[in-house]
Amino acid sequence: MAVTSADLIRAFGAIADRMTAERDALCALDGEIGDGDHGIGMALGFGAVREALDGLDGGASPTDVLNTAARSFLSSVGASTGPLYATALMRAAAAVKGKDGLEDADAAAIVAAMAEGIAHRGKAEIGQKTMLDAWGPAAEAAKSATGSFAQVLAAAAEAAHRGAEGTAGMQASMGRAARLGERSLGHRDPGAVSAAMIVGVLAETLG
Amino acid sequence: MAVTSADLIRAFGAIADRMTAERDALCALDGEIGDGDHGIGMALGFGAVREALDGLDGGASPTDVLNTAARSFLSSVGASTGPLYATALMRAAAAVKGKDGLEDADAAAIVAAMAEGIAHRGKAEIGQKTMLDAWGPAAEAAKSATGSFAQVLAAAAEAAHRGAEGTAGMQASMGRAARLGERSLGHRDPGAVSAAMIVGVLAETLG
Amino acid sequence: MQTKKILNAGEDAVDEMLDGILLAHGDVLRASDGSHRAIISRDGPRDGKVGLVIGGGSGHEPTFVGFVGKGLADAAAIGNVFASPPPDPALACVQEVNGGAGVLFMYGNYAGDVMNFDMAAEMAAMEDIEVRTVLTTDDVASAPPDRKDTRRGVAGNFFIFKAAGAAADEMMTLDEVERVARHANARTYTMGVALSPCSLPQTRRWNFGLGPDEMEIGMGIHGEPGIERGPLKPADAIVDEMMDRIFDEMQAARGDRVAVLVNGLGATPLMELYIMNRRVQARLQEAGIESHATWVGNYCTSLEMAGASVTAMHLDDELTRLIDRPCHCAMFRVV
Amino acid sequence: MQTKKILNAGEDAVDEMLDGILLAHGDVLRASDGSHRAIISRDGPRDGKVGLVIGGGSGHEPTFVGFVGKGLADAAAIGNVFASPPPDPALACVQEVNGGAGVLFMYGNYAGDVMNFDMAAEMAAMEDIEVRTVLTTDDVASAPPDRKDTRRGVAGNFFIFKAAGAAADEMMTLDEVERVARHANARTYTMGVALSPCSLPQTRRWNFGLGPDEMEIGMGIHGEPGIERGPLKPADAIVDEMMDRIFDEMQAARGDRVAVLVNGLGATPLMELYIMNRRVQARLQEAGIESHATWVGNYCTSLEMAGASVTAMHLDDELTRLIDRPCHCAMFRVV
Ligand SMILES: Nc1ncnc2c1ncn2[C@@H]1O[C@H](COP(=O)(O)OP(=O)(O)O)[C@@H](O)[C@H]1O
Ligand SMILES: Nc1ncnc2c1ncn2[C@@H]1O[C@H](COP(=O)(O)OP(=O)(O)O)[C@@H](O)[C@H]1O
Ligand SMILES: [Mg+2]
Ligand SMILES: [Mg+2]
Ligand SMILES: [Mg+2]
Ligand SMILES: [Mg+2]
Repeated sequence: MAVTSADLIRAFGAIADRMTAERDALCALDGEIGDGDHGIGMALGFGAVREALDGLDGGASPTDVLNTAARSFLSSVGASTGPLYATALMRAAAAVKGKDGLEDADAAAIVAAMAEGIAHRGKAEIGQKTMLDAWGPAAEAAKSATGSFAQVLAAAAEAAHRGAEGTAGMQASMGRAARLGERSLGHRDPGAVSAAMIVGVLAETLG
Repeated sequence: MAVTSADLIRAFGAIADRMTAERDALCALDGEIGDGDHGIGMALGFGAVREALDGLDGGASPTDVLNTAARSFLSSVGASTGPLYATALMRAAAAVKGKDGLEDADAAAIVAAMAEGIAHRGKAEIGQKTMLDAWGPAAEAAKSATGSFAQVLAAAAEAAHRGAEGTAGMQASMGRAARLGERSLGHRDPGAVSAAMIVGVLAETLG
Repeated sequence: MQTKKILNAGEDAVDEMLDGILLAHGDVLRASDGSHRAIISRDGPRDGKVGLVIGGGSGHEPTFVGFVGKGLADAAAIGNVFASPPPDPALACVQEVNGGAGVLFMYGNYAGDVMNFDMAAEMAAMEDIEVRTVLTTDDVASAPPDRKDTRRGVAGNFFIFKAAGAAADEMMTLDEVERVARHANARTYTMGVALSPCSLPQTRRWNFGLGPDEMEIGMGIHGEPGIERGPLKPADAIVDEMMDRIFDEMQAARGDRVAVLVNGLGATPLMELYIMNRRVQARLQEAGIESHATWVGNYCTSLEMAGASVTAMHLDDELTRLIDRPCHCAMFRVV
Repeated sequence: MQTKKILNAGEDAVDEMLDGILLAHGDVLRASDGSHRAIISRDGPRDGKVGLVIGGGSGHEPTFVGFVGKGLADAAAIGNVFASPPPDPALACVQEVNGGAGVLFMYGNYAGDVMNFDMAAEMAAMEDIEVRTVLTTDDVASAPPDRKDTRRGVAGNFFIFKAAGAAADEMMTLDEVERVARHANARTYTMGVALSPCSLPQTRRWNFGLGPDEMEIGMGIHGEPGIERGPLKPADAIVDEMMDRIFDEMQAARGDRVAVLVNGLGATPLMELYIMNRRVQARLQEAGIESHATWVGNYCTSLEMAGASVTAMHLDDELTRLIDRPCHCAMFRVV
């Protein structure tokens, strides 16, 4: 078994730490083309996830962990990211349903499920300058990667990072920034940047 | 005849110019220990005086000029300075009643009447850190001075200036600044500073 | 350097605010047992009446919570600052105000709000409560006319909610209340201008920058960039720019009537809003349009942002009746 | 560098504001023929009723003009920004509202206002109209208790005017209205704190400086310095400092009742005011004092100053009745 529920819980804790550390930087990014609160929601949401997971009993399955994370993120955050990440995490939970622990092949399944959940809930497509421009490439890279859980996530993280950087060159057609037209050019999408951080932390902590 | 109605009207014009030039500086002084608007009232008031005097016909006596100035100052300004200068100017008007023009002796009479009017209306005494600390010394100096209209006013201007500078060392016990207690020390009283300017302009323009 | 605010912990700001609101206005408002972020009207929800639920992020007070009360909204779902509430409080609102005639959700058109309220509506459907949704899209600066339905909802919310709330209070059916709400939204036009930024309680940093003599035309009420940035103009010129745009959209004829809202964003004194209103009314008079009713003040704010918006609602007989109908909210009353 | 404001010429700000106010609230207010700076209630002044005239400098809106209307003030004399009105508009107010039962002047205790209103009262006496004066002195920060009568009038005006206006509306005699006004003033206590300065429309410069993490306790509503300057504290600590001082002065017993006003100075969001109210109400509960009614909002402002004040009026049965009595003003209503 590559990854246990305890590993997942540890990974969510590390995401919470990272979001707290990057809170103000993500807010500043959102201030440029949005409403300046992206880091607040991410830090708050993953903080609530960590707290909720602390309360889980020892026998929780990966699916329990992911569903608990989904619910606590949603009800603490709201905003755009709440439904997006809640749906993503619920899809990931469904993708590993019935398992006590995760195998190498589940790495790609989870990342792909996250990307699908976000696309479904947000009705977004690649290229619209949203977090999907990090999660989408991450899912593609994970699906075509081979090797261990960690290696798959490393490939996903790399692709998410490149995807996030690439949003600077996009004109937004979804979310708050869509009303900016050309004025959104030159700024990275905050949701894509935080998504790349999340995939990065997963790669560092799992495997 | 030392001073005609036309001279007085010219002098008020010069006062208006001076107050406009010093408007922001007087506001800044008032900002330190008051509400920051002294220059506005003085510029507005003497601007209104100038306009009202423009409308006077050629036969106006010095008393007419001073009464017109009093009324227009009061109704355009209000504030603390409106009643104070209106009363001062009405007293000055009464002091030269019946005259077609002013003699040398009237210089002291006018300055003294102004000081009395202010003291009466403001119920203020020397040493309380108000405009009376410029007008009071000016009246004393004018009364003991000898010589031409211009010489008397020069003595008054010198005393008004010294009086205004001296207010920096006083603790206010009248007007807005009275509530500051010791915090009013070290700041000149804006009303005393503008009073010294007025007497100074009178000395420069009349005589 | 942190911005200056009267706060305890920034994270507690919204809940502490709601505590303070309930302590001041307990005669009109209460929190739902199901969610302390669901604020319910003590008087208003009743059997057979369509329930009107509004909501959105905090930081716009008195929008939304201040417009809960008899004759206007039955409940408001309250989110974090500038963040849509999650589905839970919206669902709690639905459960509290459902009088068997259905519930209408009304809120500004923002992606986050749409996703969260839609999830709540799906959950309500599972409980066999019919929930419909009307998004407000009055911000004419936020998209061209051919994409009107993608526009943001801003200060015009006030009129649109008021019309729908009055319709529900008149015991119209869900179909009719929805029709009124869509009609009111279609006839309401807002243009705003921002002079200075706001800062979130949690970060206490300015959420955008504006040069010392710049203004931003069409700025959103969360500080989202607007149409263009330019030098600060005199009041009349600013209003003219707003009114030109509103007239363009509204296509009112001489003799038509409007309701007017001159709204402050938070830090702009009433003095400036009334100076703007002088010009708004002059422009209406010039166009032969009657100003039926005028509100001036802080109705839809962006925390401590300086700036203002002008809203015109193009009235017809029905909207006039609904706007005039008495209501009794914690922060707004028509008598 | 000029401060940012939505203005035309700074010199025209007050008159343009009044134009905008009359255009918005022409149903409630009109200007006197005798002076366009004398704003008269359309409903209220009547034969046999004591006329209540309030007034002072502009820049505190909705104080004073917003409190003119049936059940509150009959007229307001309007000065330039932060400057007492001259005698003329005050006299015009007297002439307009005189119903043969005498007129009461009420305004904040400032040297300029006293001199100008006194001159107007002398002029009214020459027309055989009896005018009495009650100065408001609710700002507990502005002088120690032994010089209570030298204190400034600030946000507590709102309660004091309200009580006197209701008394006049009840057709009390001039003696009685004067007694009520003095009684209301003696039982009303305000403490304020400023976080940032304001700027006058004519100069557009900040009228005082405050360090980036400083606040000024007891600052006057024209930016006059207060008791002390110190580091900005959390909301609860600020409120505690205010309430300690108010409790000290008020000497209320357990079971006593108060009316509360949490007032914003102009640029402080409602969110912060309600967070303050939460603590105000907690302190009252702790002291066993009943909060009979609470108002939260911008009632007495200093242009765009950031900051807030807390006012408590120590009620008795008569004051409770008068505070509860309906009134209908342009910017304030009790129903
Ligand atoms: N419809 C959508 N689909 C996918 N991602 C979206 C969508 N709308 C917004 N986002 C993402 O959400 C981010 C903004 O999140 P956040 O600032 O937390 O929410 P809000 O916009 O409500 O303030 C954007 O940067 C974008 O990546
Ligand atoms: N009672 C008084 N007697 C004499 N002078 C006074 C009195 N009260 C105020 N002043 C003068 O008025 C000046 C303030 O004028 P101004 O700023 O125009 O009025 P306000 O205080 O109404 O804003 C003070 O500096 C002081 O010189
Ligand atoms: Mg955001
Ligand atoms: Mg002053
Ligand atoms: Mg947001
Ligand atoms: Mg003043």
